[in-house]
Amino acid sequence: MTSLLINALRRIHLSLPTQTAVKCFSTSSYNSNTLDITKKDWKFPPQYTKPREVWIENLDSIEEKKLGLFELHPAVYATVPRIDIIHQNVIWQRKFRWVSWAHTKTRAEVRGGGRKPWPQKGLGRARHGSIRSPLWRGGGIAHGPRSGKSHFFMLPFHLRIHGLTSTLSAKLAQDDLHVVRDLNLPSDEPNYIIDLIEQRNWGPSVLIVDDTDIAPRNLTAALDALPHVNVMPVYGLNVYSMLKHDTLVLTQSAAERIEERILCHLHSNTRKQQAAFKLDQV
Amino acid sequence: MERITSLLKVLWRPSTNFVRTRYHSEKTRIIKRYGYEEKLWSGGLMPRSLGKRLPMPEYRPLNPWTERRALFGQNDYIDILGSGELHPLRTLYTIPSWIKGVSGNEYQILLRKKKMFAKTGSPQVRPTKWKELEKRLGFLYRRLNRKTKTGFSST
Amino acid sequence: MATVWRSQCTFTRILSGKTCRILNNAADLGSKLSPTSQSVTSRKYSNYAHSPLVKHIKEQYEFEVVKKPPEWTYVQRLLPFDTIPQVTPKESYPSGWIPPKDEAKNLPFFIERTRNHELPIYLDITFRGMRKVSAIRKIEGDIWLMNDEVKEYLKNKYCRYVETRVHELGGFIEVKGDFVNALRW
Amino acid sequence: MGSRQITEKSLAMLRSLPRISLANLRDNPGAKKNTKRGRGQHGGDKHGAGNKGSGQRMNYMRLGYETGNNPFYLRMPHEPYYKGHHLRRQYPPLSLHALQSLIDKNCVDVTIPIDISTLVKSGFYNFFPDQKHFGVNLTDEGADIFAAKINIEVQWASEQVIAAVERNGGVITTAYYDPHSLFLLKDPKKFFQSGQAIPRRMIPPPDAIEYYTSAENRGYLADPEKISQERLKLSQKYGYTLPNLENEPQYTMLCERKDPRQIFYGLEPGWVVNLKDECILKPKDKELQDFYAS
Repeated sequence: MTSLLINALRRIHLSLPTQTAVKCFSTSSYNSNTLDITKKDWKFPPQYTKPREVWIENLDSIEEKKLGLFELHPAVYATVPRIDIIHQNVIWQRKFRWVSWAHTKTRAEVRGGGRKPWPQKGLGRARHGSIRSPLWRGGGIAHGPRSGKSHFFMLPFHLRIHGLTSTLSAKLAQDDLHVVRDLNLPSDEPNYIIDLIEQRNWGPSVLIVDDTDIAPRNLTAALDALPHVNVMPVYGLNVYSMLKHDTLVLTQSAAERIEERILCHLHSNTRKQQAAFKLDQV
Repeated sequence: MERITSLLKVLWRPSTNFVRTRYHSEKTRIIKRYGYEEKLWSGGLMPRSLGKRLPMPEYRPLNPWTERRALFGQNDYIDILGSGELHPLRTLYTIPSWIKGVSGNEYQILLRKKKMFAKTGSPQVRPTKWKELEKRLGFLYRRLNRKTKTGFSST
Repeated sequence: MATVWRSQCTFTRILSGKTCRILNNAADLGSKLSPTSQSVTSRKYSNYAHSPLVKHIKEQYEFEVVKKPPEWTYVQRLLPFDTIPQVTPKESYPSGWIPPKDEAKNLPFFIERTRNHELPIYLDITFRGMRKVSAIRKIEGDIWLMNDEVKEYLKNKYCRYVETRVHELGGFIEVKGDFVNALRW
Repeated sequence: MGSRQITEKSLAMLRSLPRISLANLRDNPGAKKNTKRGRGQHGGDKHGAGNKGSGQRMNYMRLGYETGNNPFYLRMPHEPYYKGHHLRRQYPPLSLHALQSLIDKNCVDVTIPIDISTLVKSGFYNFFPDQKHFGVNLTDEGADIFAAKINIEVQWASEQVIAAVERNGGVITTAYYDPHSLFLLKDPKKFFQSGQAIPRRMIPPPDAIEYYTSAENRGYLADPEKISQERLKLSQKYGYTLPNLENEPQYTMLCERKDPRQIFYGLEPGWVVNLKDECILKPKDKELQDFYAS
């Protein structure tokens, strides 16, 4: 059964490159003189897996135009997509900032209750020592939540890098990662962005990542009215946001920057980052 | 003889024995506690209030795209994707410093809180809270010392 | 009265100069003390009371600022590597380190080197040495074929069956037993 | 693209699966184990502590405590074999084989003099000056295969190691650093960023002076004449021909030594290094110069 499924998947996959090839041919015949194909030479060239090629798209018209071809490093954009590691990363992102402020008062903190309500013996009533005992209505809570409970922990450094590369690879494999030349828009109308997303079938929510902190004015003005389309700098990128948004749009420089940062960490001595977390050393 | 039997057949009717049978479906509800109004509803699945609508909360779906939720998790990988000098913990501006990045049980967290608040005006400004903090710390100190399983105990 | 006066004297002395001296005791930090009152070259006084007071503190020492001096190469060699340096091909490696072969990339499976240019083959000892598991990590390509070959190789070498465990997504094979030296073929 | 390639296969499978999102993300099945709820007779109401008595109400005594008796582990008189071990200087080892592999992998540059900061920079060696670590002990493991001509400065070296380095035409020196200097050598970048002036190196403590002044150990305070005599003596003892240092092309590199008061090669005490503007501040004041020269 499993092998059948895998065979079927393989057949689907085999049929895919041909489609893209046809598409590629048609586009390159249209504007073959403007298409630029970048072959990159990396500081750490890919060893075994072939580099991934993506189209560089545009944002200055609603129709999609292919401006060029761009290579992405397989160590960052085509690693094994470990769903469990992505899951661990999301759990970490949720938990490490989570402080639970739920609070209950114990019998010692509820006001009053110092006096014995009635004598121990002779009344035929149950024995009680305090009107604030957990058995009483209006009494203290036993084993209740106490305020200021932290759920903090640090995920190991390389697991977090693996989470980023896994998510980027999954996004690229599922056709949810697009590379654009720049973020210049012709107008600051929100409808323009909505039409563009609709036309390109990018799914409603889009995360745009740029290399710089400052986004063009047209883009920010248009996105003010669209809560589900967001812009982030490269250093703000994270696994949770990538999964929350349907499509990830990187500028060319952002894609290069992510690649450079992660490759640098994969090929340098990270003893300091791997050391156990100490609160006074961060 | 034959005549008698035929006569008997004509005249004799078999006597019907009336046995009083009472089936469950024929039972009527015996009126007990006349004048008592039963508070529990036995008429259907859900309790219905007479004429009045039960208070039902208005359906208010959560907006998953408020600014806080849309940008949740931003800068969590700043030590990897940024210049490497800032730890993600340093970007959690909203969490009070005495609990930021701390992991431990209630006693450890409260001890740290007390240490950090002792130098401020907190003991003078909020004496009751301070007293309760110290009371709780004392209680936890005794309880942990008595109840923590040390590993030498069999259970 | 006299004692009070004496203690006051001491107090003012501490405030006026000695604190500065104590703080700047690590004279290496470029302490700013005037030559008339307090010499940087530390002189030891037998008694605290005998040490002189600090009168005037010099604000700034004269420094010669040299931009990009010839000594800057000595500073550069002290700074840490950005990334671990690549290995330049040499004619021999006396330490026994084997450089990765280029033709290995055309095989059906491939083991990537670690960042330190070593083979990712490890031995995991648990339960006080009772369980030994050797692991080959960073495998790309056909991991099942590699598993068969590893089993075959170890079976021929040790004349016994070895158990292996393949993690396909993680890209590693674990072999039960200590075979680290054998696996580095 | 082979069908059995791990990466390609998993990415191809993902293509036809629904989009990974926060809604459908989950861990490996069986990865998370919930804490057990108490079952059976007591249903967790006794919290696993048994019924009544010591199990519920007490912690057991510390190991070895005999309720007031003189405990067994204290009955015998103390024999302090390792008395004062926490005060002794320690030298975490690095073998010659490890050093050779670092040189082979370009982590250590042999064209410049090697000291402990070079070894730490290579990423393979680490030590902690606050834990009484006083530098590197170069051990003789791999002395036979060692084949690099280096100018190395270590804190402790045996005779075999000295012979192995000198056989290849190299130079070895043993030098003492006080813990404060070792902190600087361990992370020079952090020190330069702090904007402090480079301090002087302290002289060795009385019990180490003998080691560092003896020519057999190639101490940095030893007489150079005696050291060259000892070099010759060692070569005759181990039976190798000592290369003539003057004829070497790397003569200047091999002769480079630190001043006994100097911590970094080429940088004198009293200088302030500014990494941002890439400049060095050298003191001109007579008084400071006197201080740092002493």
